[in-house]
Amino acid sequence: MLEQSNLGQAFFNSFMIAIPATVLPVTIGAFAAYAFAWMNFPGRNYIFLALVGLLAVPLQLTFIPVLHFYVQNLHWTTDNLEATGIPGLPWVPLWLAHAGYGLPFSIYLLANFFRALPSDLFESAEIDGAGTLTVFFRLVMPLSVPAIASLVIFQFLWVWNDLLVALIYVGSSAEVAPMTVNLANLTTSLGAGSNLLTAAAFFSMIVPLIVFLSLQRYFVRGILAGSVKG
Amino acid sequence: MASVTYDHVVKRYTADVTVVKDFNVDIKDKEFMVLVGPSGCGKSTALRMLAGLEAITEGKILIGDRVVNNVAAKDRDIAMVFQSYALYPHMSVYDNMAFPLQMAHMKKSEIDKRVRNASRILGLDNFLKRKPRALSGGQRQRVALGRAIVRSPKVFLLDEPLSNLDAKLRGQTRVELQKLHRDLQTTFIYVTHDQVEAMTMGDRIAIMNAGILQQVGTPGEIYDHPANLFVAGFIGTPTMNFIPANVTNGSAKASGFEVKLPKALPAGSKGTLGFRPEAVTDRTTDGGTTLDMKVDVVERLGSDQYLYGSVGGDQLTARVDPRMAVAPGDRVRLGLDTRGLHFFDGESEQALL
Amino acid sequence: MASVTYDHVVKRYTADVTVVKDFNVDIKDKEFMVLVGPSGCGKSTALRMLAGLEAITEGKILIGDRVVNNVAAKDRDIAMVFQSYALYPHMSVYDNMAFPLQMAHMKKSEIDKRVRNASRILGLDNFLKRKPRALSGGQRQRVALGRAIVRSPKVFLLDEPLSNLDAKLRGQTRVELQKLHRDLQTTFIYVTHDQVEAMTMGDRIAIMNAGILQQVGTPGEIYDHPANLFVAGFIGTPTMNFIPANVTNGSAKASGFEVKLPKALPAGSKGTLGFRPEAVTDRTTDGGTTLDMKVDVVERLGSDQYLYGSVGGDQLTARVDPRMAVAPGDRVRLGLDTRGLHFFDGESEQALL
Amino acid sequence: QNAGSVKVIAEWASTEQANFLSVLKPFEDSTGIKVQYESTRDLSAVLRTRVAAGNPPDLAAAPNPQLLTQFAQQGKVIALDDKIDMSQLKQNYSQSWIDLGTINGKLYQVYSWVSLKGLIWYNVKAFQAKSYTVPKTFDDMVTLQSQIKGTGTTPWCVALKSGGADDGWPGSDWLKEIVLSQSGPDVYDKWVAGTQKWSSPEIKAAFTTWGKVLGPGDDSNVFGGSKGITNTSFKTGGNPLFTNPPKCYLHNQASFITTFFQEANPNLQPVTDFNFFPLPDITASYAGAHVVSGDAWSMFHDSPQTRKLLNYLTTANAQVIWVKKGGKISPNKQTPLDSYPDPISKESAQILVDTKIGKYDATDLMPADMRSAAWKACLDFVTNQGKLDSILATLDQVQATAYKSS
Amino acid sequence: MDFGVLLTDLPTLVVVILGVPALIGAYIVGSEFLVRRLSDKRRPQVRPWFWVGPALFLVAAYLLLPAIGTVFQSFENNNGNFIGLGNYESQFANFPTGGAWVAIRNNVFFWLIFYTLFTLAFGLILAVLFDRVLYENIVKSLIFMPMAISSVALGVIWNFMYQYQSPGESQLGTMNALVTFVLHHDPVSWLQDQWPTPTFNILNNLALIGAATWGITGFALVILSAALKGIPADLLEAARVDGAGELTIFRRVIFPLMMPTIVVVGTTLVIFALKAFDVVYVMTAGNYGTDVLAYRMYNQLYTAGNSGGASAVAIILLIAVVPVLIFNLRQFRAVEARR
Ligand SMILES: Nc1ncnc2c1ncn2[C@@H]1O[C@H](COP(=O)(O)OP(=O)(O)OP(=O)(O)O)[C@@H](O)[C@H]1O
Ligand SMILES: Nc1ncnc2c1ncn2[C@@H]1O[C@H](COP(=O)(O)OP(=O)(O)OP(=O)(O)O)[C@@H](O)[C@H]1O
Ligand SMILES: [Mg+2]
Ligand SMILES: [Mg+2]
Repeated sequence: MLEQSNLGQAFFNSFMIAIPATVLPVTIGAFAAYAFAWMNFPGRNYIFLALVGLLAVPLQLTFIPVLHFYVQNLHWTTDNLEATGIPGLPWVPLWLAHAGYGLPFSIYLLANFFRALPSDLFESAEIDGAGTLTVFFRLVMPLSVPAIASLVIFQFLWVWNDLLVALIYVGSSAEVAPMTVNLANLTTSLGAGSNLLTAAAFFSMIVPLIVFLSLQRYFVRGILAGSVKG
Repeated sequence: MASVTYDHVVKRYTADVTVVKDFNVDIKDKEFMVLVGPSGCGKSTALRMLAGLEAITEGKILIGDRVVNNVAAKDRDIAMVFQSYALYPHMSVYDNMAFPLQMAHMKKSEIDKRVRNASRILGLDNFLKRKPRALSGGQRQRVALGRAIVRSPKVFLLDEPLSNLDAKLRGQTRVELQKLHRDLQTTFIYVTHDQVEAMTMGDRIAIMNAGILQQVGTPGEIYDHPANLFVAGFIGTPTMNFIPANVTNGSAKASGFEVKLPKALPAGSKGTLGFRPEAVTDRTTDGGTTLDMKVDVVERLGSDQYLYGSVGGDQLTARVDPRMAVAPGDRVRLGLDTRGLHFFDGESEQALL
Repeated sequence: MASVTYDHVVKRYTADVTVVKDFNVDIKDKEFMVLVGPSGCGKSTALRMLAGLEAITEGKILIGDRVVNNVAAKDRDIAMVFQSYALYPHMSVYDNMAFPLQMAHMKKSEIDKRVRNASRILGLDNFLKRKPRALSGGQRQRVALGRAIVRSPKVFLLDEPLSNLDAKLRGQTRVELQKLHRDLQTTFIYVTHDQVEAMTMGDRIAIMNAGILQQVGTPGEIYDHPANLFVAGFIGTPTMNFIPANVTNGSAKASGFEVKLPKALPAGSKGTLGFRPEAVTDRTTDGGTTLDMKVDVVERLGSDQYLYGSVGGDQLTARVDPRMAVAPGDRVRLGLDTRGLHFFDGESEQALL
Repeated sequence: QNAGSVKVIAEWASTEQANFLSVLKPFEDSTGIKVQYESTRDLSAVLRTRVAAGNPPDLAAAPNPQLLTQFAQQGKVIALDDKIDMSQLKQNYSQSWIDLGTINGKLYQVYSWVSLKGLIWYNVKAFQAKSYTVPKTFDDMVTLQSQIKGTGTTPWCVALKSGGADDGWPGSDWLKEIVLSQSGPDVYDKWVAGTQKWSSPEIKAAFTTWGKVLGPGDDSNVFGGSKGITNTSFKTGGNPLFTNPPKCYLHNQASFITTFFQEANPNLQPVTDFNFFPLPDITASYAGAHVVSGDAWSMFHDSPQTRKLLNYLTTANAQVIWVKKGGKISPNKQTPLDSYPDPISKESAQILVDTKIGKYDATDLMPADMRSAAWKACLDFVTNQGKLDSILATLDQVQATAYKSS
Repeated sequence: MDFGVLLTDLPTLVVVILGVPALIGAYIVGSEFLVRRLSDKRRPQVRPWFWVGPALFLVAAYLLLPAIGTVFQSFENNNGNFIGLGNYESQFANFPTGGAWVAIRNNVFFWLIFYTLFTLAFGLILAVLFDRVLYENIVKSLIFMPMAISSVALGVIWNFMYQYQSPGESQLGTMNALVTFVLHHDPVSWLQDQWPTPTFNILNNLALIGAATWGITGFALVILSAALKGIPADLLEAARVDGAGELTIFRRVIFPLMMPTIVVVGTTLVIFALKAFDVVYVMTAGNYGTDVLAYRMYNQLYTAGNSGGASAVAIILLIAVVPVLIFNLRQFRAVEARR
């Protein structure tokens, strides 16, 4: 029963899906959020608002056009990607999809925090000769650690718990399907062993909790204290 | 060449808030220029425009021969001490000071040398590993200063860098800054509220009021020949005595005394007679002008004694020997040294004398 | 009754960082106490403990007769000007100042009266609707001060409230604060780095160094009778001249001169002779002590002229008439006024004279 | 081994998945064709998306043929007439099963496993203790009801909850049985096709007949009343049969329910502890009418391997493998009755074979909108039978639009 | 259990964990390198587009284009023929119980108001309270826990909470145990009872919202508490010295300073409320007057295969978001003016 449930494979698949699908929207979102918060470009506010608005698009509506494009134009089916033999490749469509779906919130949240950093710091860094990259990596990122930590937690959790998106973009075959798909299958069947279900549910819950607990220490107080007077 | 030129510079925040008005100064290469003026007059704004942190509404600013209006701050090669410090809160004191040097891709050993040198000068050796939040106000200010002085930029901008330091440390640091200026041969622009700093540190002093430049000159010129009533009143503590007076054949007549003017002024001029407290002393000379003062307040300062009182209908301040015995209510006879006499036009407030 | 008592107060941040050590002061009701000391010596920490913002590691603090160690900050009825201003960024200047009054449930009309009065005194009338972000450094500091002076608390704590103001405004504000003290009859504790403020404003001055109280006394006592070498060196600008000397039958012998001591000291004592720059002048008196100085640096301050140079092997500073003509390299003969002579023990650094 | 592969999607997971895989095993072994089986709970979402994107599986089995019928109408699935062995099919299946899969004269769906609806379960020992007898006619059953009620217990257990999207379907089972048995196959077919109005006397009569079972005052014949009905999961709905004393004596549910009986009370034995009788005939002329349901197969992608597999799945050899594991009935005439593992499944298979009027589950054939509205109507009816007319009016409205949009 | 794969495939995982960030890093470093070759004036004009580029591309591909497609589809029937407002007409048919009306009512009144307010209020209160407790991390983890549970499991748990047994039976559901034991009231059929009236059934909707709130409070808590910790301590100190009590400090200092973040969380919650799906899907399937837009859309799309109707519902949902966006724009300008 356990053998056939492929729990170990699914567990691994979940990581293969969740980690890049968290890293992508958080980093790409951070870049964009920084630009929205601290750079000037035409239409900035309206583009930003459009992003927030897109947060409301029901994902189900996007599946068909996106999958259609994957299959018809890119020939990105799980089969084709697996056939290349490159490990990890079958998940690329899913990573990108999760990135696309996660970005609006990612940008919205981070831009809000980035905007709250005192402008004096940016000025002083500029005077010190820091370029955009340095300011981003050495000031913005470390000073926004609480926001980034919370975003990582949420994005990871959403991806980790996601069933539908994974089902659509990679399907439910054991080689690629994550825990959730596995779990959902366990629950449908009439009279599945409920202890197996409990064990699997525990597994799927414990990982986000570990992520949460281990990132908690980044929720530091007064990260900006002592920086500016007035 | 790192001269700095403000050419008809204007800064407006909103249509009706103009904080710098038609500002023109030439600061020479290697000059130590002190910028003073009342709180809110636009000093910081002037520096920030030069640093590239604030858009210039009108006019242009040149560093050397180059118009920098559109040059990014980081490309202007300027070091600045922010009035608000703006320390990097997540970096240690050491890293705060090392940061600009790392930006310049300096060698690690050189960075270390410079940071340690600066922290020694500023008395921060024991705090190098601390984060800014665990420092006292004065220590933070020193870090902000340290972050600038480790560098060797084209221009140094210092916005009240010593305001939160005690007198002794301030004295030492002042000397160190002068030494730095001598060693680096860089242009310094230095904002301060401290009269002693202004008088002792600057090659020249620029005085602003309400966004308008009032006078630029050497400390001596400014002190001895203030261009107008504002400058005269702003420089010097206690402030200069101002007495309304009329000019009648070669002398000025105030309500309580009359004094011969060293230079002829058109008779009938109305205006303000000005002389500094140290021109009124307990040393009377024969034939000199004497004043009979009714003393209201006596202020003993240790090294000096100031008497505040009235002569005729006018209030004035005198500086006398600290050991002279006076009490409020006394009448004393004081001598006025006419070498330090000023006269300001009643209308334009410009100095006539 | 709002006396303030520090009773063996200790503040430790971590086991090895003790920033206030066994601090004992009695501040009387209605007293104006000035607290001075070098940057980082623990002044702000002492105030913050009194305000209830920092836990007291050991000892106790009393306001009146009440131990306040465990009283919440808001119940201590204290007004405080923070060194870092701590303005509410989302409130206008007006609201910043009105806030503490609203907390006291004061009537709207009374709040308005007080805020307008304070803003008039501080020259903030034109900025009442602005947010702190759009103010200059000095203006922000004035808002911070205004937020305290609108109130009538038991105790005022002011942590360098005037450091970012120009001399003139500082002078005016000083006077206003003194008036406030007279009118409200409240206890004031005032931290400053400005010697003039320290000397003129306080009923008494407390001097701290490295977390330890050095001396408490009236300005006159402190200036004329410093308890130890640190106090002597800390108070007064330029700083007191310190010359290593040995005592031999009634006089002290330095490398370049000998001076008769006004009081007998045990012969053979080794220590430091101290006298202030203003005790060394260009006025020599017959029979008085004269010094032959080789001038290194001449500092003209407008009202004064300081000469830095050497007598024998020792460096010292003299204050002479600003119109005396001297140039670096000159040798001048100066008189030493022995009335202001100090002698400090070589070991304990305590004043013997 | 390069015999190719077939991609199959269905809803079976876990135990059912294992059973299905064991059906495939001999096929894979003998042909060398690899079957890639994907199982998913959200079958309609996955299938619709994949089909729309042009990436469908080769074969899919769906529990509601209506989804597949839509695909057929849109030309997304392949007609099977020239793809599979029709003679074998006709030999194995009665014409009614073949007709079920025929749309516009072409065969699009075939069935491999089915189940029989409308079985009334009872506690054998409790029945004996009270000396109740199995009713032969509907009127007998109504008599039995009042007899049980007379002893102060409720005769029925009814449970309509299904954990989300499908709440209410067990109620529709009642309706379908009653409509078929009361008004006959023609009305039933028109009803499925959307040409029989819900407010017509026949359908309304079915509701009122069901209402007689539920009892006056909406629900007095049922344990827990209407709140109990809507709050109890169909999975546990029969359990009060086996309490001591029993809280109810009768429970209507399809053949799979035995699994849940035994899960809750592992000691229960079929026949000795529990047994069933088919819902008694209502109108004599329609005696022997039964509602069936099952998983229909459709082909999305034609290949020799796919054809082979589909052929295999329609054989008794294939179907008997799962039948032996229990819980499924084979529609195949060739499947020997003694392959059924227990007397109860054997009996239900026997009934299926004997069925004179066999009709496929009506709501599963209706458009999805209609189906959900019907399920919902069952819930509403149970909650307040007095509102029957307005419930039927709403259903008529849905009927008017639902058939158009699909 | 085949946890062996964890070991054999681990190198792939490592490569991915390192490779993906490296790739993204290379992009931004590379683009900055390119930007630096531009003239002083062009640089600030071009640079932002490099920074927002990848994000805009992905969002356009995965959300914007499909959304635009949805707009078109909402005017078409299933065969792709233009039918004007037909789909909207059927969604808006038969007020107040037909079409999408029940879903609209539930989303716009019940969900939007109660879900958003409850979650914000709990999140804010808990963030402020927990900020002062000793074992902050532990209590926060407890509140966070429900977030880690999948929606299916959440449904199972709350179905159990709301379980109903007939009056007189022992109540297995927590809520009904409370109701009968503490309040001596008959058990309530939480999810089915259309109380007070079937046209204004607030009770079962609130029961669903309660479950959803339980599941999402951790979200608000985490973000709000991150913002709370960013408030400069000296402002709170100043307020204390000014004589403000903790409540006043919260109202006058903490709350306004957190406002931008509250708006972010609030906006997100409003959007979540409009998109509410999981709980309804798992617990009532929109029965008993608990339908919501997203569930209706799902049904139309997958169960009924009516993509035009589904698109129309989605567009209704998107339009409902517009007022929130306008509010954001205002807030945005206010913050901009402040810094
Ligand atoms: N959180 C902390 N941890 C460790 N040391 C601290 C911390 N905060 C302050 N200190 C140290 O305590 C000492 C006293 O600080 P305090 O702010 O009281 O100085 P101060 O006398 O007010 O100085 P200044 O005049 O510069 O404001 C300083 O040396 C400072 O570095
Ligand atoms: N964002 C702004 N909007 C409007 N007015 C502003 C803004 N920022 C500053 N000001 C005003 O500009 C004037 C000049 O400010 P600036 O900071 O240059 O003064 P300053 O000379 O440095 O004063 P201080 O000595 O007090 O630091 C002040 O009156 C200030 O109120
Ligand atoms: Mg300034
Ligand atoms: Mg301090």
